[in-house]
Amino acid sequence: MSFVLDIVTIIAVSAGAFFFLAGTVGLLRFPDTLTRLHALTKADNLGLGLMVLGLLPHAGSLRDGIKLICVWLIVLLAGATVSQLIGYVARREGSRP
Amino acid sequence: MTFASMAFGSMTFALALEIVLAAVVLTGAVWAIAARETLPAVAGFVAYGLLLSLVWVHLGAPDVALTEAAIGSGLTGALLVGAAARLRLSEVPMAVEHPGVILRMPAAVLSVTVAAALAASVLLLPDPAPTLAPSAAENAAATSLGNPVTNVLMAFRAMDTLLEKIVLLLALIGVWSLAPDRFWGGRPGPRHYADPQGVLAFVARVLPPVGIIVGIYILWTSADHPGGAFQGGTILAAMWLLVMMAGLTDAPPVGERRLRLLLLAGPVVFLVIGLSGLAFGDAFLAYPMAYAKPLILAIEFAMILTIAVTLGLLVAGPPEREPGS
Amino acid sequence: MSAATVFGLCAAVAVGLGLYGVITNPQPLRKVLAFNLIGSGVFTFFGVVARRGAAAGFGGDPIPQALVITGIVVAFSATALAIALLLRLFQATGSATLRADASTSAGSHPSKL
Amino acid sequence: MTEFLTAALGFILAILAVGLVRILRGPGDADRMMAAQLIGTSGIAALLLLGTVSGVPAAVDVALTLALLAAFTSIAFVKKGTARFETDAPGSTEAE
Repeated sequence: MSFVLDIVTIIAVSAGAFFFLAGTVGLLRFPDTLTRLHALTKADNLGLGLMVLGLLPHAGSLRDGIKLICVWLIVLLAGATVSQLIGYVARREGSRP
Repeated sequence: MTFASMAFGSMTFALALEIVLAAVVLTGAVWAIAARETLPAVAGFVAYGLLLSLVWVHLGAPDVALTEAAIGSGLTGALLVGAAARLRLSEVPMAVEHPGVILRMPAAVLSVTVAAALAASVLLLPDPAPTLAPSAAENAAATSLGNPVTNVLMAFRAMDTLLEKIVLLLALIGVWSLAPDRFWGGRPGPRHYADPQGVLAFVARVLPPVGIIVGIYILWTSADHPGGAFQGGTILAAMWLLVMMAGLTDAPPVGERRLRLLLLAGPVVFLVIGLSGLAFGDAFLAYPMAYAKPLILAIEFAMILTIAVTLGLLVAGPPEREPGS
Repeated sequence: MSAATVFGLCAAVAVGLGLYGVITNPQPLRKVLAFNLIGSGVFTFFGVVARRGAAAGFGGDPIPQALVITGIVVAFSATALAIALLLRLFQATGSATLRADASTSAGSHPSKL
Repeated sequence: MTEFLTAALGFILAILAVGLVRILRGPGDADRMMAAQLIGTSGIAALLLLGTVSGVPAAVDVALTLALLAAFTSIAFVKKGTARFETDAPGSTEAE
């Protein structure tokens, strides 16, 4: 059982790390602000979500597991809000390359 | 040491990680100093604080990590951002004032010397290290609290914590006293406006309930696990400021009686319990053994409200609008 | 070299950087920021001392840890006061410089500070 | 398993460093804010990994605090950093 859980952890954390990488590469390489914003949200939502999923088997108790999920939900909510506000800023700045 | 049980190979692995972490922390620090504009510098400082709380976790001090994450990075960051935004106008002529090599060279030499002296003292720290941990553990039974740091803050060194509370109040009085006479008693800061149907108003309605639960949880858990009134109070303050930023509520007039009472609640409860220690126990701030835990929790619950209000008002700044406007 | 040593050296560098920033940066707000950097370096130094004093089943000596928590809060109140002073200076003189000769440049009313 | 998580942690820290560089270079405010957002999220991920690696369960509590405060600070950044577009901050009405 612990072997299966370890596999889950490795796959999920690796996938999460991949999305973080993808988000960062997008942030550095994508041509304009709004597409960069699109790349960023992938790191935020999926990257952290997969990390949390991968760490769940290592949570010491049910309470710790619930807290882990709460962390993700808070980041999700904040990320969605801040992305919208950034989009507004980007529109005001004009889409600089 | 967490990694002591591992093989030598993993030991160097862990060391490599520590060096990477230290390097990233210092990147944030360099950039907080070197950035040309103030806002990016503040962003660097916030990132530095965030990374520093990782360092604190790694140093086995999650209580401090919580404080650094909440106050050192988050609230200080918000304070600096607000100030930077207001001072943006004055930034342009400032660039001219940049000091020349004549000032910079000695400053660099001095800084390097101080840093080298500190580094040397790190390397020369006595071995075995002096520690008060055993005596903190021996006396833990006196309060029946499981968290040694809460024990130190609320029982062994309670006087420090009481005085620190008073320092916070004095700082707030200092900030308020900077208001021009005609604004005295008025509301701090400008009134914020935002689209009531907008995304900011939405998040300011959804996030604070979660934050209030987390803040109280951080206080509640501090009896036996890392946490405390400061950390919890900071979260509450941040949520209050968020609601203000979204324009859903306004900062209270500083002359309001209810507000004054809230500001005094924590220190007064602390003082009353401390003085009753003088009457019923052995000394000022001595808790009777049987009631130590409930008394400490009572102080902490009174304190969390006071701390939240004080920190929020410190960020909001001095009154800037005439009373009744 | 242990974790404590690595972060101790890191703390020393942070203090040096902060000191350099306090001296060389002309903007008062940046000086406040740099001063906070010095403070956090000193706190980290305390954390290293606490870590080395790990005993009795604790991850570190709780006394320096508690001192640092108090320190962080006091540093915050000092920062808040400094920034309020700075903003008042800006309001009163129209500029936020510490140079003596510049204080009357764009003054609206040299207020009683 | 610890080695794997430590490696993942090192990787996330590297990403965070890249985000730092991005804020420094800009070019626009929006890019800086995005990088700050990325730093916040990857910092939280690093913290969760670190808590598991060094066996500090309270790291989750720190992550909760950080998530709330990061949300608050980013919103303050976006709102105050762009105060020149707004009308509610006296002293910040500079032209675009």
